[in-house]
Amino acid sequence: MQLESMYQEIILDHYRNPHNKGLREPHHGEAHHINPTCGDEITLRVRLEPAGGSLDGSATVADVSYDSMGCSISQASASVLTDLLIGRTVDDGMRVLAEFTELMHSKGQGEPDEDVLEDAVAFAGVSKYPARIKCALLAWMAWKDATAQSLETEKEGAS
Amino acid sequence: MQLESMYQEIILDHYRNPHNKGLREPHHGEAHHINPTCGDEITLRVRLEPAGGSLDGSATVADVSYDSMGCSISQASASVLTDLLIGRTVDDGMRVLAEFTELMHSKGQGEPDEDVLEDAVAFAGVSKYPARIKCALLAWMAWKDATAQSLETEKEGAS
Amino acid sequence: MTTSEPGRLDVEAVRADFPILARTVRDGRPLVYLDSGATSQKPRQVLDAERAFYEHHNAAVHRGAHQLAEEATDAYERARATIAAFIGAGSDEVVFTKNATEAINLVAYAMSNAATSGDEYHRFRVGPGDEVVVTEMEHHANLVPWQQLCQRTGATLRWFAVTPDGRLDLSDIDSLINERTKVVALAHQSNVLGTVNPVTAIAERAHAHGALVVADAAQSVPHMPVDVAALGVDFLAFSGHKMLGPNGIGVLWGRRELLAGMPPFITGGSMIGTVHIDHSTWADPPQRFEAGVPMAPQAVGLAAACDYLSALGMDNVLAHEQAVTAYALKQVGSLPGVRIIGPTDTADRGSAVAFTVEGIHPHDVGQVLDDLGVEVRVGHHCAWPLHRCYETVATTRASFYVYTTFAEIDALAEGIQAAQRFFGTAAAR
Amino acid sequence: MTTSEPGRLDVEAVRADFPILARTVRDGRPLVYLDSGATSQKPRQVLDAERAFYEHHNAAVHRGAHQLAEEATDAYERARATIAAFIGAGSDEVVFTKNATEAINLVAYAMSNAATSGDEYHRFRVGPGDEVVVTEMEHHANLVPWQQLCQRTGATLRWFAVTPDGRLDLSDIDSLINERTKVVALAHQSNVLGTVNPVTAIAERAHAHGALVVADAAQSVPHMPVDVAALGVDFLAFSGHKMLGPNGIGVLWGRRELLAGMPPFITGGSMIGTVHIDHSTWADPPQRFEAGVPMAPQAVGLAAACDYLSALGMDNVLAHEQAVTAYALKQVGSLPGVRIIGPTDTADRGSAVAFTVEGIHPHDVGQVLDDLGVEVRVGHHCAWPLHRCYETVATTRASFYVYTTFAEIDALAEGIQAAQRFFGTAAAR
Ligand SMILES: Cc1ncc(COP(=O)(O)O)c(C=O)c1O
Ligand SMILES: Cc1ncc(COP(=O)(O)O)c(C=O)c1O
Repeated sequence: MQLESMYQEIILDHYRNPHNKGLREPHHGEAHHINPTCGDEITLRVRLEPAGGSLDGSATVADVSYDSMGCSISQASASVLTDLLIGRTVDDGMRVLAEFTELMHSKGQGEPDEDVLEDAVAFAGVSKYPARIKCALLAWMAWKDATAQSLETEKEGAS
Repeated sequence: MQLESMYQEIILDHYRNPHNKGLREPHHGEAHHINPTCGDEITLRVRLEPAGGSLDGSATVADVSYDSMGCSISQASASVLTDLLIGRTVDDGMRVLAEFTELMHSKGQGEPDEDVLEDAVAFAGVSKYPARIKCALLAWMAWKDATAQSLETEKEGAS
Repeated sequence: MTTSEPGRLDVEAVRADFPILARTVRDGRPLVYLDSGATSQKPRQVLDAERAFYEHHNAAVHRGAHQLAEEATDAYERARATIAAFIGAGSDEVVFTKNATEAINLVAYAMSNAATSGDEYHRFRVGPGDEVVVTEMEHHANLVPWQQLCQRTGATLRWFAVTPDGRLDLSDIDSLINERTKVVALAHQSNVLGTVNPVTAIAERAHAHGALVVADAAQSVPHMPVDVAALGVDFLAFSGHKMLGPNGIGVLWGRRELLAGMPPFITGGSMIGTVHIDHSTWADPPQRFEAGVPMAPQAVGLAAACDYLSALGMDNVLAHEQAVTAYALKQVGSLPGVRIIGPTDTADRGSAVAFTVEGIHPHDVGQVLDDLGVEVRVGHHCAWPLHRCYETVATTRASFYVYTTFAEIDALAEGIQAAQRFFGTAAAR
Repeated sequence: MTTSEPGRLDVEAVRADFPILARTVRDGRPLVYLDSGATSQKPRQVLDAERAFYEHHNAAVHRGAHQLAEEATDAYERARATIAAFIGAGSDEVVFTKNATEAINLVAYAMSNAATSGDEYHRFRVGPGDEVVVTEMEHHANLVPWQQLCQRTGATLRWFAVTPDGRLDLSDIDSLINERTKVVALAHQSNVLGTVNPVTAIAERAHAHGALVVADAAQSVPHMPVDVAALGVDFLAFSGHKMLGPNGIGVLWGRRELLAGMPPFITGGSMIGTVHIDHSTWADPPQRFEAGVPMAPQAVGLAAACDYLSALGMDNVLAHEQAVTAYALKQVGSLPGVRIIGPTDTADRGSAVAFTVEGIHPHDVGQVLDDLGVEVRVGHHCAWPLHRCYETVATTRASFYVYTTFAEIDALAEGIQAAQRFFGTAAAR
């Protein structure tokens, strides 16, 4: 059984007891993503807190909340995401996203940086299963969209 | 060389000296047929002479004339057709057509009835070359159409 | 584990013809391929026939006068005759497409093209006020093309609902099929539920109102004897790759007189009558619908697949699948926490068995099965609206064919239990 | 008979890879296959790659989560990457179709579909007052779809004429391509004349007026290095079967941003975003344009063909064909009574050599050649309007590829003389 390499205990824990699940107010951006092959969905909200006067990459991710339906991998990944990103700056968060995306495309060969990815290193085994990569990335793609939206809204508001 | 089995002397003679070529008046029906793979064309006219009061299968094929562009097989076949059909009844002509069509689809295995087909037996070799069957049949299909048209016109005129 | 095989096929002999079935997956586990509903495996005979075409007779079909072109054309047209005979049709009624999807799109596009083609094609015209009827259980391939036809023409889409036990709800057939109905498109056999629909009865109703009937036979022609004359529909679509044949070839069967009166879809070489720089005329069917150099090697492969199935006997194929399905419905359906989506007995039912496992997402069920070498499909199986009817986003689907054994069903049932143990959702039996 | 081969290919080594070239035709004559313009022969490497897919990795691509489906998907997408690299494109810009014909129809139908799709697709809309520009030398596959687009939308078809020496007549380019022009569709290389058109210059003119440019590369990609970035067009279509690949697979390349803004053509499974019973959304390209279970084995075969050609080197392929063509133009063109249709030197000219023989119909020329084992194509080669320009209904066409030898050209020239002797139209030289 290679199952354990994919379904690490950390993943199963997050799956059974997801963190920050349930949509919260207030929020700046919201994104709804669907995995077209299996129909899994997530709605994810982001609230940012400006560092200086305006919302930009230096803003802090003040809150991430979500509602979702899906497999253990997609559910656990959303939960881990909130733990990792809440409290970081947007720029930092984007770096974590890049690192996580790279890990997911590493075909099981990645050497994840535990300092950056923390619990998310548990997903290394998922990268060996191409059909599941989308599951692991679903929440992250939604976070990227919702964050971009938050920054956009601010810009529009400002102009 | 198997060429001689296809290009019988009779065929080459008719090709070089086609009979009844050139469109003639009067005519009852005219059909224009094209071979869509090579672009060869024929325009063929039929004049019938009623046996009794009305034009039907017992009418005589009084004249067949045509104008055409095409390969040796299609040209010779048109020429042979006119020799064979002019002077016969429509019903008789249709029987010759059926016999000739059958010969063309015999894949070189047909035993043509020389009494019925006369010079047209020379086309037996063509039936071994599927891509050329359409060439041999082009004039015959046009004759069938033009004759059907002649009978139709008469019917319409009568009703 | 069951060792006797009550079906009428010598399954071990059949399996020996399929090279891929000898391979292992994951950590050296024997392959248990239960995804034939997505695509079937191919016997050596089919691969050999296709290769022989390439190695001995390859040329562009219907375009040459030389010997190779003659041989290629002859092989292609003989393949058409074999495939036509397989469904009780005439050769000139069989149009080759790349798959069932293209075959259905062909009809849907011909109908919108009729609006801008000559009056001789009026039979196929649809527009505002006209209705197109589908069902909630359609594969996307027999749903989206009709949505798009409606979008192009202004016609209205309507649909049959499905009942909780996986049948078409025919209670409103009288209002659904009416004088405004131009076309009724429905699956002969559902790729998720396994349900075999009462196509003939529905076609009768549709014909009474002058509507055309299109049957999606992608899941029926591979699995049961199908005779187009008896079925009573106007068009029938299926794919080669689901019936032991190669990829890249599908079939649209249509009634002779309808094909003759239908404008073309894809245009280009070999489907023309004459071409002028600013206008063209069309060849007769089936050529009218086969633009471009055709997939002759694949047609030859599909004919070899038909020969293979005919040698087994389609009655025997059906009997074998019925036996396997009955066994699967029993072995899988009786597991605690497992819910079969679709009919639970084999009456009017084919061999797709979709199910949910309480507390475990289908992706996770599929992952555990895959780890054991059991290859099933998870997701909405291109039937998203159907899954909404059952208030689930996804299911796990096992689907069977001539090479499926009872032992493989046992492996499936054991795998589901392994998933339940792994995720801790059920006490081991 | 010439024995030395000045091209840069080891033709005898190449020929050994093609099983069919060892066969004989008619009365045991060696096969002289000079019909590669219609379809090419396939090397063992391509047939092996396709068969290996079936025997080891066959599953429905992009539809499964099990190991076979992973392997099949991986093979399919690696094939896409190989083919993309072969033409200097990105993987996500390569759409698989069944042939070049479907690829061109895809663009033409997307343009009429844009009228009834959302505003985000307005870039592709055409209607009355808009113009579509083609050329008189187009293959029916790049002519009839545009005639039909005009018929569906009310746009006007216009065309470049050809000159007596087989080039595009560009004298009226300023009036032909103007602010009303929405699309210019033209052959990169003519399948009859061999002419290589100045696609880049014409594309610049078209782009200056905001028109889209579609290049029919069915006869260029197989025979010369093609780099889509350098070519400067927006869409490019070609077929696998003409470039050593399997039948049943073709390619539409499109600029990333254009594909992203283009509505779909064939609809069904695997091309969707979400599907509701009455409406759907679309996946991103290239999936948006690949409805249904794709022809993965054929994609793998085509990638093997690209690998084969890349190993030979496309520069060498071109050099070899130029040498063979130059020799053919000399040997055939100098025969009394023979008229070459198309450029008579190899500048901007590929390897199709079409000709007429005075006093002998092409069918009859072809028949004599066939009797000698020389397989050429006769007819209008799906370019009927072009033949009208030269006031002939049909021509005989010899076309060459990597396996063509100088000795085969000699056989062709001798065969033409044999025909002249047989029909008594020329004194033997
Ligand atoms: C120039 C040209 N365009 C398009 C095509 C069409 O290719 P296919 O029939 O493979 O779609 C061909 C070949 O037939 C061709 O030579
Ligand atoms: C019921 C049904 N219809 C249509 C299709 C489409 O077949 P293809 O993808 O081969 O075109 C499928 C399979 O995917 C199917 O199961």
